[in-house]
Amino acid sequence: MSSSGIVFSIIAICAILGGLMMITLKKVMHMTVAMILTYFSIAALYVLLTAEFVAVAQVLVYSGGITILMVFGIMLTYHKAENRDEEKVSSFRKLITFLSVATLGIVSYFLVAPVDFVAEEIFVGDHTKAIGEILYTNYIIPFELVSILLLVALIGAVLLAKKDKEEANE
Amino acid sequence: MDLQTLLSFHWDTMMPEFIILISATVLSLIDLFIGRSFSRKFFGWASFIAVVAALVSLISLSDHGVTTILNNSYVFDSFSIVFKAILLIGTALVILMAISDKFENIEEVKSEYFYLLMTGLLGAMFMSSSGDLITLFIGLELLSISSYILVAIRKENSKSNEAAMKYIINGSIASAILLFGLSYIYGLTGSTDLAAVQQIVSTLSGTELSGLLGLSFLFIIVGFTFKIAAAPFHMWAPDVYQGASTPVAAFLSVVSKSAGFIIIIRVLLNIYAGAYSPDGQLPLLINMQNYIFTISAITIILGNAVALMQTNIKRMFAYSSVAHAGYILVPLAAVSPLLFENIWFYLLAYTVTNIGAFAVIQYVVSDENNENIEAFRGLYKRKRSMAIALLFFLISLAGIPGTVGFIAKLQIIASALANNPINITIVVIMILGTLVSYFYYFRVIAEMFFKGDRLELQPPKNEIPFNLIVVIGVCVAATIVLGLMPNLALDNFYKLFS
Amino acid sequence: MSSIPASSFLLLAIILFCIGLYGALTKRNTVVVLISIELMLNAANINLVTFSKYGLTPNLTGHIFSLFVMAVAAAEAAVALAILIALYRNKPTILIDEMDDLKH
Amino acid sequence: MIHSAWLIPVLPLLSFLIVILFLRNKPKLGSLVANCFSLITFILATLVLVGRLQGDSLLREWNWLEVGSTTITLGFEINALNSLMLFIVSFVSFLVNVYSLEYMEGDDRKSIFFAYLGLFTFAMLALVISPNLLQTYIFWELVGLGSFLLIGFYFYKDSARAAAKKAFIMTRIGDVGLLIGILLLFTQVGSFEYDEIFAAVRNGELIGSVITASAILIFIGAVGKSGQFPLHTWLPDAMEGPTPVSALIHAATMVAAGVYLVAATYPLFEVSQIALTTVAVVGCFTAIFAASIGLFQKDIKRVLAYSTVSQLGFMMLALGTSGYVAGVFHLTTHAFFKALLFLAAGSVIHAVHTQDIEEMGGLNKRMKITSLVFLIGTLAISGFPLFSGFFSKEEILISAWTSGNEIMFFIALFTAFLTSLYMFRVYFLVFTGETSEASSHAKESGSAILVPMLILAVFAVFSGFINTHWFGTYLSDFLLEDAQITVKETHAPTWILYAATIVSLAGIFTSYLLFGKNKTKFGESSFSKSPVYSIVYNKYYIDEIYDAIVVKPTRLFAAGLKFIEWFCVGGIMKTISGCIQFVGWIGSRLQSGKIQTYGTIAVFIFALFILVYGVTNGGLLK
Repeated sequence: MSSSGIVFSIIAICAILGGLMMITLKKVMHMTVAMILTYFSIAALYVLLTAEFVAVAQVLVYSGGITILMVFGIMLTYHKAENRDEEKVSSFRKLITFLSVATLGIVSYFLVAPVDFVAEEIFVGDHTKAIGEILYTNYIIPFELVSILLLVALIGAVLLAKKDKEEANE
Repeated sequence: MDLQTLLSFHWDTMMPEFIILISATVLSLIDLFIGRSFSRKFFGWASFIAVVAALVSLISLSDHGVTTILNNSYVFDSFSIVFKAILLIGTALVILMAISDKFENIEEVKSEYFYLLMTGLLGAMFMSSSGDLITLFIGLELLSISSYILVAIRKENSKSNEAAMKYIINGSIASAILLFGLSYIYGLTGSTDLAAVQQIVSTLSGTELSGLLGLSFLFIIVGFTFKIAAAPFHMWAPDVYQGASTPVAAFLSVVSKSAGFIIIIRVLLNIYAGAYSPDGQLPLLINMQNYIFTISAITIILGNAVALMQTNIKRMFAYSSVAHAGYILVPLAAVSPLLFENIWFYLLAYTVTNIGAFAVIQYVVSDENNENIEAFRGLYKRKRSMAIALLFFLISLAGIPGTVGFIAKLQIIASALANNPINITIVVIMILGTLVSYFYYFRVIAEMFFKGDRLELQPPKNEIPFNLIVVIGVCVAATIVLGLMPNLALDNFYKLFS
Repeated sequence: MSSIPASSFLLLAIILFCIGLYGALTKRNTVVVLISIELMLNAANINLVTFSKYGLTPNLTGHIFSLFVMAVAAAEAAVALAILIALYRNKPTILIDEMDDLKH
Repeated sequence: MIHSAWLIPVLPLLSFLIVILFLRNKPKLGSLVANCFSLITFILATLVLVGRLQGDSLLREWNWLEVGSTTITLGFEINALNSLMLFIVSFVSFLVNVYSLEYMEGDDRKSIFFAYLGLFTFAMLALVISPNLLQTYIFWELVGLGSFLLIGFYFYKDSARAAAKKAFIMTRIGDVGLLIGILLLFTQVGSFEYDEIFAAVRNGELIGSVITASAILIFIGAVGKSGQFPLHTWLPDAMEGPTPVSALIHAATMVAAGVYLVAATYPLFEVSQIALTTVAVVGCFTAIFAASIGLFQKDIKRVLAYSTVSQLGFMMLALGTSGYVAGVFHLTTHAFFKALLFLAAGSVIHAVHTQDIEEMGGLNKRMKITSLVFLIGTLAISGFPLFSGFFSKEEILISAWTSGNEIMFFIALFTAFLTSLYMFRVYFLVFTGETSEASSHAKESGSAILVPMLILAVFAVFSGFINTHWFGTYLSDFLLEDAQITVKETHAPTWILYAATIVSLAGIFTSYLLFGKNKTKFGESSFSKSPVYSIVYNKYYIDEIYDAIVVKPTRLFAAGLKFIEWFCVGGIMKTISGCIQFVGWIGSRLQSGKIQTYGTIAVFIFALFILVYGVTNGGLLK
């Protein structure tokens, strides 16, 4: 195995381990930490795939933004019930879910396995600049659309999460 | 690419989108800056006017010819015109409904309501007018996120919160599944431009990669069934319709569902009709027909059977709308050659009848403060016009001759059978489903016309608001006129496609 | 670098997708469910970035797509948490299976 | 005149719209307007019939809808069969309108009643002149809707509501069969037009199994509408509607629509022996089945309802044994005498305010004209010689015999006996004997009720003469002129005529012994228990014999049939609705309100899809 193969294996194991820990750990905070591990591993994977800009964005958006958002969510809704045993979920449903997800994964793997594309150096030079150029020319419409989407999400989040004044006065 | 090239595109074809975008933005800014005490009553009418203006500009553009902007990011063709028209009509009617929406006697309608409806509409319009997977996906998400917030907008109400929670979690799972499928499409073709994708997939014949292409089909179709509320991703619909306010439920069941069908047609036909199946024989779409068939059959059976059990009128309509999604999938399952017009006309029919029905429901439910079917008891004696209007909508939904619903069903059945007699199976399921639907539609009719003691009935507390009169009037007229003279609509359709 | 076959990346994506899906369907805490869904979206992103490098015609579109997905994911997460907070105000629970007033 | 035949259905529609929109609260004016329209419709229909008698058939069509390359047309057609039907329907409808003027007096929804009559008449007339199956189907449904409204007219009664709902649903089941049949033909022929379908059949473009299947599916539609076994149960319940409605819908027109449909699509049935046999067997079974139940009913309208079912069975039997003319002929005469019987029954009910025949009696002294016309109707339905029913029933017996199916012939013969037995039972119990308490205050109805009945009585007596072997087979010649069917020359043995006469008279005589002389009432626990001192010994003896050889076996037979009805029909219905309910129950149980359950179900189905795909297409097993 080449050195890059070893690196990939380590990253992959970290990512999967983080994912598994996230769904097996009991405490919500521990889960969040496991999640950060996965997000960082994925960012490292992007670096391996020479997608530095995406990797940085991954770290900023996921490991930074979304994680903090989630932590805030946990804090704001902190409740003793959160540590109640996870076993209450019907084990039958867990089994069905597990079987379905496993089937899905295995079949998908067999269909994905024949993909034997070889890697090519897609772009020599500054990725970030190239991305920026494409984003502002070819993809200007979805880009603007995303800005509206973020605006909507902003308005929506404020609207839903804020307390109405009347209520606050009571 | 320089500014010159950018400006050389026919941006004027985006006029309807610009109108919606600008008015939504302006309204949100006004909402931000005017004082709290300032009445926001005019928001509804303003946004209604904006949507109508967009519709007018769309019609005025109708002979513009096919235009694409920036590698199919935006496509202006006959397909997008006719389907956008449905979205605009649907949203205009929903906005009119929303103007007088009341909940637990809170008079003031939330101002956010209107610009969120408009941004949702904007997303839906991009879904019908884009030939690029990224834009389509963003459009879908814009519609979804606006809808999530709209469902949650009655935030004092725990039912509404719960409905929104169900909606967003199921929706996010569905869009993750969809996105996973789309990523394979990108992977196999190296492009997100549907025209390019279409070209490349046809070269994939016989290779092992077409197995993966089929897999992506399953991911994508299952992801989309969420948006159209078809099995297996239909279960959110009843809970969400019940929890959401009535205009929002109407929006979800009509505009959002239509947008779902539009994107299904766009994506599936473009990608899979030209691709080869793993055995290298038929177009992949024919090969995958059985899955659409199964989805359609389960949806029809389940939607109708469970609707029988309902006592809440909005839940009943939710299941009925699930069943209708099943009917609209029939042309896809049958791969009938008249797929576009069948689906288009059915969506048009469904839009006018279902919004009309929801408008009546909104009035009765808020007047009685009761969402159960009993709220309609003796409506014929209490408010005759409402009962008669709802009667028309119900018989149109049930597909009884003389109404637009009948023509729509007839077209689907006739063209499915004309294409291939083997489709009789799905047609029979559809007809039997319709038969079952008579039972629950007629339960409401019986409740309105046959039940209720004259002496016990209370006259309605509120007059019918003007905006609802407009909505119901338009819908009744469309239901009957298009039922008798469907060519009024179909001729326009053909004119654009010829 | 090229010694890593494309299918390894794709397999990793599938595994993460499945973990995310399983978590989204079985965890009781709503916040964890949301995190799991993010993981599913991440899996799709891995696919996109992989195909940007390995593919018939490698190009940057995959990177762009994944950036858009991140934006969407962030928006979705924000709205979902806002809804959760609104819900929590009316009914103090974040256990997802206790949100079952609307049924049948 | 014949070119403006499209006006015939339009006029009742106008009447409906005018009355419901403007004259809702003006019962006098509303009913008058409806009557005027009805009269004009009738005159037009008569003119069209005359025009057709002198001229040729006519077909006019306009394009309505284009589905791809298929054009769907709307239009109208006048041929021998439907010009006759137009006449019958508009005639009975007009008389019923006149009759209702008095009968519905005092009802505060009188106008609405007349409006509904208009709607119904419109649908029925439009059904009759349809030149294609699709249009037929559209109005077929509308007829169902009209009858739904009329049966449920007294909607404040629970039983009326239930009956309306039952009628609608039961006939809908038939309609689904019809629709599938129509669509099956459409897939094969590519058209809904009668002419094109018949041409395809003639040219052998359709394979036999398709013809058989579509014919049987169309027949299922007819079974629903014409109240044939096993979908007959709605018809007796439909008697909850006002009596004039029963006369119009459940005697003369709507229920005849099924028979009409089979007649109109006869070229299809003709080439399929299986389809014909199905029609014959169902008709024959329904005839005897309904007759035996009719014998034991106490409600006058229910007796008439069962007799309608039975007579419709006769018509189906005729059609199924290649007696095209016989079927249509009986349809014609039956329309007159059954409408007459219902109207007369309505007159009685109007006078005595009960529907129980065992509470009536001796009305012939108080209601002379009603009694007379009822007697005429009874004689006609019983096939008394020279009355209309005599000729048409004879035709049916002949066609049953010449088709070579002796068993059906004898069943039909026995049913004819039962018919006169139970119809005269009604006559004797209601009109003869001592005046009962309920009848003691009865007064003869007014002229608006009597005149229509008298007109119908004339038709009930004489309408048989349009097709006899003595004076000429006018109807037969007329119908066969442009019906696209092949006619088999038949030589009927003359003894059938005598057999029919004897059977009819025997039925009347038995009925006289049982009910005329002795007033046997089935309501009492058994008639062997009837007080010995009140009757002479040997009469009692006769009673015993009749009891043993006629009444008891028939009753047993009826009980057996009732059981079959309950078990098969009810069982099948229950199973189907049970299945649907079960699916619904499962579906709503799964709808547990838990978000993740929804997701799990979706992912489960998704995984199944993927598994199936992987195994079949994906080559996972290779």
